Amino acid sequence: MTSVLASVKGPEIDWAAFSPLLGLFGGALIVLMVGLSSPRVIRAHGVPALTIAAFGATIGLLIWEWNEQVSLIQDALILDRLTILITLLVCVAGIASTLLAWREQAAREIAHGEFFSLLLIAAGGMVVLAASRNLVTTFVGLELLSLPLYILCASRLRSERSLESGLKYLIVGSVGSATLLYGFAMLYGATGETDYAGILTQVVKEGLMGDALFLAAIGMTIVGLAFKASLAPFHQWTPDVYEGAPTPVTAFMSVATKAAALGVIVRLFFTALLPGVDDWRPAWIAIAVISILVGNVGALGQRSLKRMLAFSSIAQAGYLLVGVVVVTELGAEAVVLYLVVYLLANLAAFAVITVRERETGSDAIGSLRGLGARSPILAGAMTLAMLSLAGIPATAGFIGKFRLIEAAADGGYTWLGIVIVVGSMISLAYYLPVVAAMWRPDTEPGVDPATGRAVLAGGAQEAEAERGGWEATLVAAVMGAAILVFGIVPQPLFELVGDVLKGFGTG
Amino acid sequence: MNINWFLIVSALMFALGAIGVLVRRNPLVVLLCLELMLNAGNLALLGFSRMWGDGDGQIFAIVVMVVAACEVAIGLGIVVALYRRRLPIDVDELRELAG
Amino acid sequence: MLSTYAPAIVFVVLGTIIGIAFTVLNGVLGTSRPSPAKLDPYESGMASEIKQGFRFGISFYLVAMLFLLFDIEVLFLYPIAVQLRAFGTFALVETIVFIGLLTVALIYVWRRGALTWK
Amino acid sequence: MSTQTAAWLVLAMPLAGTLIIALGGRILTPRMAGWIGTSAIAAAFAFAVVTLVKLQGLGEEERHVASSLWDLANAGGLRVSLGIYVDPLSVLMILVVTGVSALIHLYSVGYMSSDEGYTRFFAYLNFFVFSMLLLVLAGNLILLIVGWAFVGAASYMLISYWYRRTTATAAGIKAFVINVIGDIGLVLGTFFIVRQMGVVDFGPLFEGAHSEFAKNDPSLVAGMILILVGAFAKSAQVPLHTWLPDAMEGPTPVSSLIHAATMVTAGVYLIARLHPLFEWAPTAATVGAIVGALTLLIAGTIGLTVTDLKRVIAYSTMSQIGLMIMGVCAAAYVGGLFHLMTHAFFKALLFMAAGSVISAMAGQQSLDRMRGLRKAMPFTFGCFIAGGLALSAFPLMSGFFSKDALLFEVGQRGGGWIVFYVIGYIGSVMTVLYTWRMLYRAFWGDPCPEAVELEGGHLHHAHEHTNPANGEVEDTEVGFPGAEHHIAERTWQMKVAMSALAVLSVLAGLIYLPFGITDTFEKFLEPTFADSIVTHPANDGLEVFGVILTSVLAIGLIAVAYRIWAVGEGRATAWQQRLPLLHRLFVNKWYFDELLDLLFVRPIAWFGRFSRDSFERVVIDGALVGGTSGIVRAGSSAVRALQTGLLRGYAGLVMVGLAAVLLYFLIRAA
Repeated sequence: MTSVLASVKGPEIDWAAFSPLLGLFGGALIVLMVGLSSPRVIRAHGVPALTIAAFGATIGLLIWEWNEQVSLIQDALILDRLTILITLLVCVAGIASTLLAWREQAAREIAHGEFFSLLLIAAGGMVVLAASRNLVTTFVGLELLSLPLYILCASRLRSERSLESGLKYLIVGSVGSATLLYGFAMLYGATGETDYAGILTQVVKEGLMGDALFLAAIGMTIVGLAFKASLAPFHQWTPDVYEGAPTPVTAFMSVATKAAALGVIVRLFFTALLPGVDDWRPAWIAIAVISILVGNVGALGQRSLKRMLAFSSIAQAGYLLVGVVVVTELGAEAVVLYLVVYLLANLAAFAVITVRERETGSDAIGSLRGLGARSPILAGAMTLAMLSLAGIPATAGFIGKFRLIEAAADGGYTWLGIVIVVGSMISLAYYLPVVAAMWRPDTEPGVDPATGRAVLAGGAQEAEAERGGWEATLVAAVMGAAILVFGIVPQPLFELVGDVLKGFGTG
Repeated sequence: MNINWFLIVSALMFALGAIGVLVRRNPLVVLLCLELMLNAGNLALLGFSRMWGDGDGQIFAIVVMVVAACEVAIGLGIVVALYRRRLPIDVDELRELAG
Repeated sequence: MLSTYAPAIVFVVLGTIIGIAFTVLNGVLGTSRPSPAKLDPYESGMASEIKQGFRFGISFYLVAMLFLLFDIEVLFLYPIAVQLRAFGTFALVETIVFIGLLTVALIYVWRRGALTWK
Repeated sequence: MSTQTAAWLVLAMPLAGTLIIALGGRILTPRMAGWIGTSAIAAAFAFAVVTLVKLQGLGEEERHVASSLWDLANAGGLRVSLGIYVDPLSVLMILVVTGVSALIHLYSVGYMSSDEGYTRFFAYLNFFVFSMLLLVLAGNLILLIVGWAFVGAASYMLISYWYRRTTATAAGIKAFVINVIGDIGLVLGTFFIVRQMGVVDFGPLFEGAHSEFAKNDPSLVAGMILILVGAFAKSAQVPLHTWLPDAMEGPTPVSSLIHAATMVTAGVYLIARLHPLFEWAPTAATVGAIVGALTLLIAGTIGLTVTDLKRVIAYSTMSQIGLMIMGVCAAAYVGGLFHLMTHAFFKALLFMAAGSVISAMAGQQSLDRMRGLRKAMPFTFGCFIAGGLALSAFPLMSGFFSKDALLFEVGQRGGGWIVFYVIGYIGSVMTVLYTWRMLYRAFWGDPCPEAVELEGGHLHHAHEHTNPANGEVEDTEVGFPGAEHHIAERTWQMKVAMSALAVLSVLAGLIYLPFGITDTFEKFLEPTFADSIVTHPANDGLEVFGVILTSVLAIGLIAVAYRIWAVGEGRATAWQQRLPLLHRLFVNKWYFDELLDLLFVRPIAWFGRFSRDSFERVVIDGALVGGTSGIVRAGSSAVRALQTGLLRGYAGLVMVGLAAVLLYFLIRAA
């Protein structure tokens, strides 16, 4: 062993291709240090501005590397179109969440530096996860994204719900990590390789397709990844954690984690585990169908918007899986396309929730009452978000769903497309009441619609509205506009996700 | 020594850890049980590493150890925060979020 | 293969047996005449100031956690140490960067006041 | 101006109107908003006429013009553009839509003038017209779906327009959900077609259909049946019809425009538009004809039993659209579309007149309360009679010629289609009965208190505003109907709109008379249906028979209805007591009435009640839409019951899931 390694003078690293990751992690370090400075203004405004700068710089570096396909650090990571797209999604989600968190109580409670650098590290972890082509880096990426999120969930130190959500996420999430690790260990045991490419060759060469160890490994890997993507029946942490965590964190988690998890599922199952497709496909199909049903059915009758969106995200993850199980390029494209439209809709919705939560202290659906009259921008964005999540035509969500159904039918799984349609039909029953609530006026003026308590005077309410902040409104407006624009002119989206598997097997 | 022994012990550890998570109510003990589950994975990795005679599994195990330590540190941090808020240190009492 | 570990196994087994034996023998053979004074944490001197529900201070846990983290990070130096020659300068640079990162973390912890005992 | 430009301008007018009213909401006075909305639609109608003239100026072979602004998407070999398709069929539709809409806008200016949400109403109404025009002008299936979804949304907004009325919002949601079921059918159906054909534009689609698919190809049939589901939902056909009666919760002009004249006929338009595909999939066409015929019968029977004035007209609409769907599915395109047009005129008129009656009754809609309004509101009565005569196909009225043309074309096909021909006439029997039941009950007999008050020159106003559906007390602020009521006799805008439609209802038949006396309408539509592969063997005897049968049915049954509903039981009882001897003489007639009642009215009434109470409530509302006991609700509570918040419970479920997945893989391995 020594003799082989003696000739190696350190791994080759393409620094240019590596730069987006460095952008995120370097940004995290800088943000952490700047967070130590004493002037309050720098901590409260400089730190989030720097965070946005770091995300922005990463996006810039991505655009610079747009057409590259390079494998990094001896094929442990790869920069290809899929990585770039997932990173782009994560960075957009990061910028939006930073804007939402600008005035967040939680950021103040655990110090701005920590809050935002944890956000950046989690984003970095997602990129590592989506880019990894090695079991070790996959696991590292997974933990790099999970650990900061555990802390961020619990970051409202004075709120019992936040702490509860953090601990629940930590414990259930760690069970998932341990399961995944055990699966990886068995995968390594079955093949003797940690490289995706190596695993693939080994499985084909040794004919391990029906091997018990290999199949058990796939099973545990599926369970571990299903956790991170919040797929039923491994979903139960999701509603509790989404509800308890600070809203900007929930926004980031719901969008970016899903993107990274789906990214790694596509990469792992389209390469290393591809020979076992006949075995793992039914398992994923079962999980997808259960998720669509459980998510849509569970969301009915929820009072808390965040909880409702948590169940909705379970269902959406189920839809996304449909693009995976067909194992076609069209499927992968549909997954990424759907991730984009899901990001737009969810961020718009969470932006509105953030504002309302600051104004009324509640995320109940009732707290949206009368929003249409008071703030048409927010209400419009929320309406578009709900319609898009439900997949109504002329919104981006329709395009996404149409593409997924197309991929399902194209791959010979038309019935899964019909399951998506049925799920969407059920979902109308919980998306539409939200829309209806917003455009309905307050029952009695002067009464807080969420709590039923009388608000003091007009002045107090205005001061409260001030707390909502223009940043969140900006996020809502931009996302809402994007939903509409891409719903009417979807061509740029198709071009964005076209060739998603370009350079997929490089290295 | 046959690889199966490693696997049996590690599977037992994994199961013990899982049972511990299920039955124990003290979050500290639950964290311990999670460690047990992760270390079951480690044992399997090391066993396989020995079987294949390369170092990949060992490197993986070191990474996992660090991850495990981080998990525990975060868990302890949250438990301390709960303690400071005078909340019960019992996972069954954490039922504010449900439905 | 098992024979290599035979002395260790014998040692562990003997140790366990002897430990258990002495404890059991002590309970069986010795006389037991408890009195309130004997059951006090301190049999003599001043009454204990420490109340029963005592827990360690927060700072104790904090420092313990930090120690745990910094301690475990050092683990990453082992593989480098094993292959130091093979990687040459690269390993040196890697190590310096790694320790640099740890230092940044230490500075942060220190500046945030986590190391001051409260 | 070229044909395309004119057509684009037709589309642009209502969009501009919507934008101006919506964005200028604060600056515009409500009255200005009303007039802007009305003139936008009037301008659209003007451009529609220009389009017609320009199109007729082209050679017969070139009367289909496609025009596209830009590409919406170009992916996976599929090109979707923002394009329109102008041919006689779409021009007919834009003429009907803009013409009737303009009149209804005018009517609304008067009718809604006391409503607090006046401006919003016109923004919605303009948006609806835009969506409807987008639907009928769409040059490809994708744009058609967008228009289809837009009209659904507009309909939802307008049904729930009085959004503080609980019944109105519930009706809106119901309409939306059922329409979305239809939308999904349409999307999936399109999917089947496009997957095989690779094009969405109508021109290439129709040309390529016969080479891409075998006749009655299973995937084509499946696709067309799914598209039919879309048509059924939008056109309120069984079993997706239940939203339409509830949609009467919307303001009366909305019922008139959307739920009678235009939107609900979109299904008929869709089938006619896609006729090359339907003819190539005769199985799907037969399914469509069967459903249309069923709706014709079921809706007719229900129409005989409901007592809400607007709902009688709503069920009549369902039934008439059933007739049209049956017609176009049987390749009776010219007749079907002719009936679509005349129906738009007389049904819009009936709704407008009903709105006037409801105003006179201070918001009450129940026929039980109405009596003898004839003298109090002569103009409304006249319009009602004109609409009623047209609806019941009274000789020489527009409805007479259109229904006759439709059924004649169906009967001409011969063979099994004769069954549908017969069903069409059975439907006609019911049409006449329910129309005149409504007319006689509302306008004949001793005047009710409101009518007496109106005859005295004073419009009745209730002390307290209530929801006619459930009696809840309401105020007159935004979200509820306004304080004032307006009747046609006293509001010139309503009078003008209704007069225009009354004239059309009576005279519109002249453009297509039987026996080839005039064939303007047929000639006009010919370029669209020139590619039809269905042949209609000539059958002059049938045409004569049809004209006579229709006349006899209409006149005879109006008389029968008079006996049952106008000459009431009460009057007969009074005679019986005064003149016991004469009573004997009338006994036979009494038996006749009772026999009629027993043999004819009661079974139909029973079937109608069954259809309404059991079929709609239990099957449609209960199982599909899901009340408290629905399957979906039960699942929801189960999922939420699992969500205990107990961390160890979650871990437990995870272990169960893990065990299940592992077990599966180990079984695969073994």
